[in-house]
Amino acid sequence: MALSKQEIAQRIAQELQDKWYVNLGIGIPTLVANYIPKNIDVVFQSENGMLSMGPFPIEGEEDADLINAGKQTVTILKGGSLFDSALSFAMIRGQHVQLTVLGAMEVSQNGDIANWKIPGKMVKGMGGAMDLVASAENIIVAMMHTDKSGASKLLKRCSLPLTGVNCVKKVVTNLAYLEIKNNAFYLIERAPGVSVEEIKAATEGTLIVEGEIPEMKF
Amino acid sequence: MALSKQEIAQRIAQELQDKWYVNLGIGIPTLVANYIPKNIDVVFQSENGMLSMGPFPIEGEEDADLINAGKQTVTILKGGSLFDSALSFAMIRGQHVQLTVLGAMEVSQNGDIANWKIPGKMVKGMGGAMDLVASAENIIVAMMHTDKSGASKLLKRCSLPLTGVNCVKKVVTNLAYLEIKNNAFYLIERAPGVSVEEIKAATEGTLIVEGEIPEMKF
Amino acid sequence: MINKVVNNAQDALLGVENGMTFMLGGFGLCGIPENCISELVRLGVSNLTCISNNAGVDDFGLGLLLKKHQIKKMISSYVGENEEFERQMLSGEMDVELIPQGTLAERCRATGAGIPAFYTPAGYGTEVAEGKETREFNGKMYVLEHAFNPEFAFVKAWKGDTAGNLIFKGTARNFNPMMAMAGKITVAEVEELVEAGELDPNQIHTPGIFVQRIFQGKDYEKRIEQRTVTQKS
Amino acid sequence: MINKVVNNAQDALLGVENGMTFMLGGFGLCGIPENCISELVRLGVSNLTCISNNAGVDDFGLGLLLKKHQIKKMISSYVGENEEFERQMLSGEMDVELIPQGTLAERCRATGAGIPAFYTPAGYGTEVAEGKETREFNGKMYVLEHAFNPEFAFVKAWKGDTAGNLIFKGTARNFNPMMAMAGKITVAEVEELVEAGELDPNQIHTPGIFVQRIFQGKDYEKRIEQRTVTQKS
Repeated sequence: MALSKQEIAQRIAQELQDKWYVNLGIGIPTLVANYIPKNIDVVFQSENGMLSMGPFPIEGEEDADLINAGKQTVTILKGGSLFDSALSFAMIRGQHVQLTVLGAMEVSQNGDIANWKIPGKMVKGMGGAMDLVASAENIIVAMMHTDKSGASKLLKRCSLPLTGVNCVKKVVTNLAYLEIKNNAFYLIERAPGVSVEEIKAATEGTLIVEGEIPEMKF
Repeated sequence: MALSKQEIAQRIAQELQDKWYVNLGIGIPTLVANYIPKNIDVVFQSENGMLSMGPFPIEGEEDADLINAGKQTVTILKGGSLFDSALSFAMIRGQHVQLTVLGAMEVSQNGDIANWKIPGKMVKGMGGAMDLVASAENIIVAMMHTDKSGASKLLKRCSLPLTGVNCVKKVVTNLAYLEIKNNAFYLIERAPGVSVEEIKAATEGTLIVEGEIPEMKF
Repeated sequence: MINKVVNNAQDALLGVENGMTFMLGGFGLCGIPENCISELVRLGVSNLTCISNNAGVDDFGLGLLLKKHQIKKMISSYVGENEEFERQMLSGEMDVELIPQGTLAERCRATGAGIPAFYTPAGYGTEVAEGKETREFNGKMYVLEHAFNPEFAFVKAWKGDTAGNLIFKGTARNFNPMMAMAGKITVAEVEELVEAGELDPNQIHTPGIFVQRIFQGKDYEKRIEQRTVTQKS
Repeated sequence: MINKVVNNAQDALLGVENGMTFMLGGFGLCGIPENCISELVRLGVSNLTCISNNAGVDDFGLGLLLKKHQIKKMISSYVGENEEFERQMLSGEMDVELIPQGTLAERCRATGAGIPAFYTPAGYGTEVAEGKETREFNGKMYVLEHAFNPEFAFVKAWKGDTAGNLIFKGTARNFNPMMAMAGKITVAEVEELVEAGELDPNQIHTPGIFVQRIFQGKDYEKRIEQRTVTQKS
């Protein structure tokens, strides 16, 4: 069965490594924080100027001066720090953040990503996404494999304005975990109960299937 | 009679204006701080990371962690701030400092300055001088008019490696106060008792003398 | 000590004119110069170019200036959460330049730091880089980005002193320190204005040299855009 | 919280090798990483390239490494006050690159901030600009300067916590924060090491993300180069 948004987040959380600084985008990526493996320490960076971002505050303790990049009230954990936007993006561009997880509207088989603009329709802006994808060594995209009409979002070429080029290395969708290399999507794991055929049918870009493809484990 | 170093500093201090941030170089420029006109407020910037630099500490209160750009122990006044070298030179390059006073080995009539290197002899480095002269809108050079052998230090062209080009606008020497424009030194004031002829004789560069040249007033 | 104190927003905004370019601090509604924005609305200056990470919401922040059609052009990284904004943008009434958030922050800093241009990887290969110079360094492609040239910068701090030194609180710091560096005239409004000497010089976020005018703000709303909480267990 | 604490200078310098490029914080003898320098002397690593604003004095700071001929090249802005240095430089035993202090600071910051290159006015028309690209912006000439690529950065802070957060004191801050950003491995030695949570997150100068290893320093001399005082009146 296809993964829920929570399960996508849960699968991505398995990729976290000890001592990593991690930036989580809005949407599914935010949920990753709920599934950090017990035996590792990671620190969440919020690009509006915080390290060691914690959970939402207890009701009544919200502070208008302490929000995350999604403008939600949050808390800061022990060992955290606060800083300005220039230093925050110095961390990002300077590759001090080990992992970026973000959503996408489209991903192409050469690692391009589009997630900020639908011409004439949605023009909210890229926020920090362009800096993040242009800088991060390690980017995981969390997304649905197809749009509401069933059209694939894993494409030969993106049709929407790009956020970044040749940057995405891993994609976790509701159907599969895929790696991008050699101008193709390599199928690494299937969602439990989802067949390779279903994934093939939902992928417009070149899909490489090598050997037996295991199911994800949770 | 030619000015003492103290008097050169005293003459330069008359150029200070209310609400100016000022960077004073090592040597004669440092002495300018002793002659600030009573009715104005100025703030001294030390490029190693301090605003509102105060006088030397009272004996016994020296702090190894509070020095000026000349590595001397100093104090910090009320309203002061401490910062890193990048922000310090952001202030300087960004023209937030209204006046730079520094020494020179040579100045030329087009406003070039040489004060950091004598090839094969003195190679201590430029410190912050190149940033200061390349950035400041308002630079006053404090220097002796001639070297120990009597050779002019106000030249048609500098012979030593340059610190900056076309940047010096005013020079105060032991003999005179001069402005640099139109590729010449304009004589503005004489040191008390020093004749125009003496200044002419001590100036290798083009010296313009227009009308009666007044003596400096202290 | 050079005293930077003015009485109020009215005095602080002296010299503000139609057609000027402003920087305004804040991220979302967090750390925005509420008093300065109110005064800009009251003055009714128009044809403004505003550089600000976001554009407020319909009835608060820069949304108040939008509603009165005072803004000719917005330079931002993210402008969602604002229907009137979207309407003016899509209808072409207002010009919008969207730039990556890190590029925006760095361009503000460059403006104040006397750096006319720098290279950044953000936006390479996208429409953001169209018409811009690109260049390879160590096998990676970068885009040349330039400093801004704003007449005024309006920032909001938590505490400030009479010498113009500022301390920000929490994530309300965001763009405020770089914008404070960048204004030809920088106006700082603060929640608490104290005498010079009361703030620890070692803890100043923005040294007073960058601030031309400072005033004690009033009636702060400090609205929360997304109130998210954990239920007491 | 990610714990960055190591036991001592010995553990902190694990991986240091001959021929590497290091950044070392400090201005004069103020804010220099005394413990790390001692350990470099003890290790006897040689052929080093050292990026540091100054080169210490004959018997302290980087002067200790110079005396043992461990440094192949110095990149600094000012190297006076050191006779052995001058001897090695003039005799050609050691290579020296002198660069403007503000350019040095900005290049360190650029290194840590993912900015491969930027334009600065400093040094235009001088031998510092020889062989470098120059360019006009708004009628003024600038020089293109590049980021560094150091293996290690050694910095000294006043207080630090187990998460690697640093607070500097007075003018001992100087180059330390930018160099902390720039090291592939950044080692911080501190006068006082405290538990995470003891430092106010709003007052951190260097966030822990930039620091890979931190340790409690010992036996600080904190020498004063020019002891200048005002006599009690």
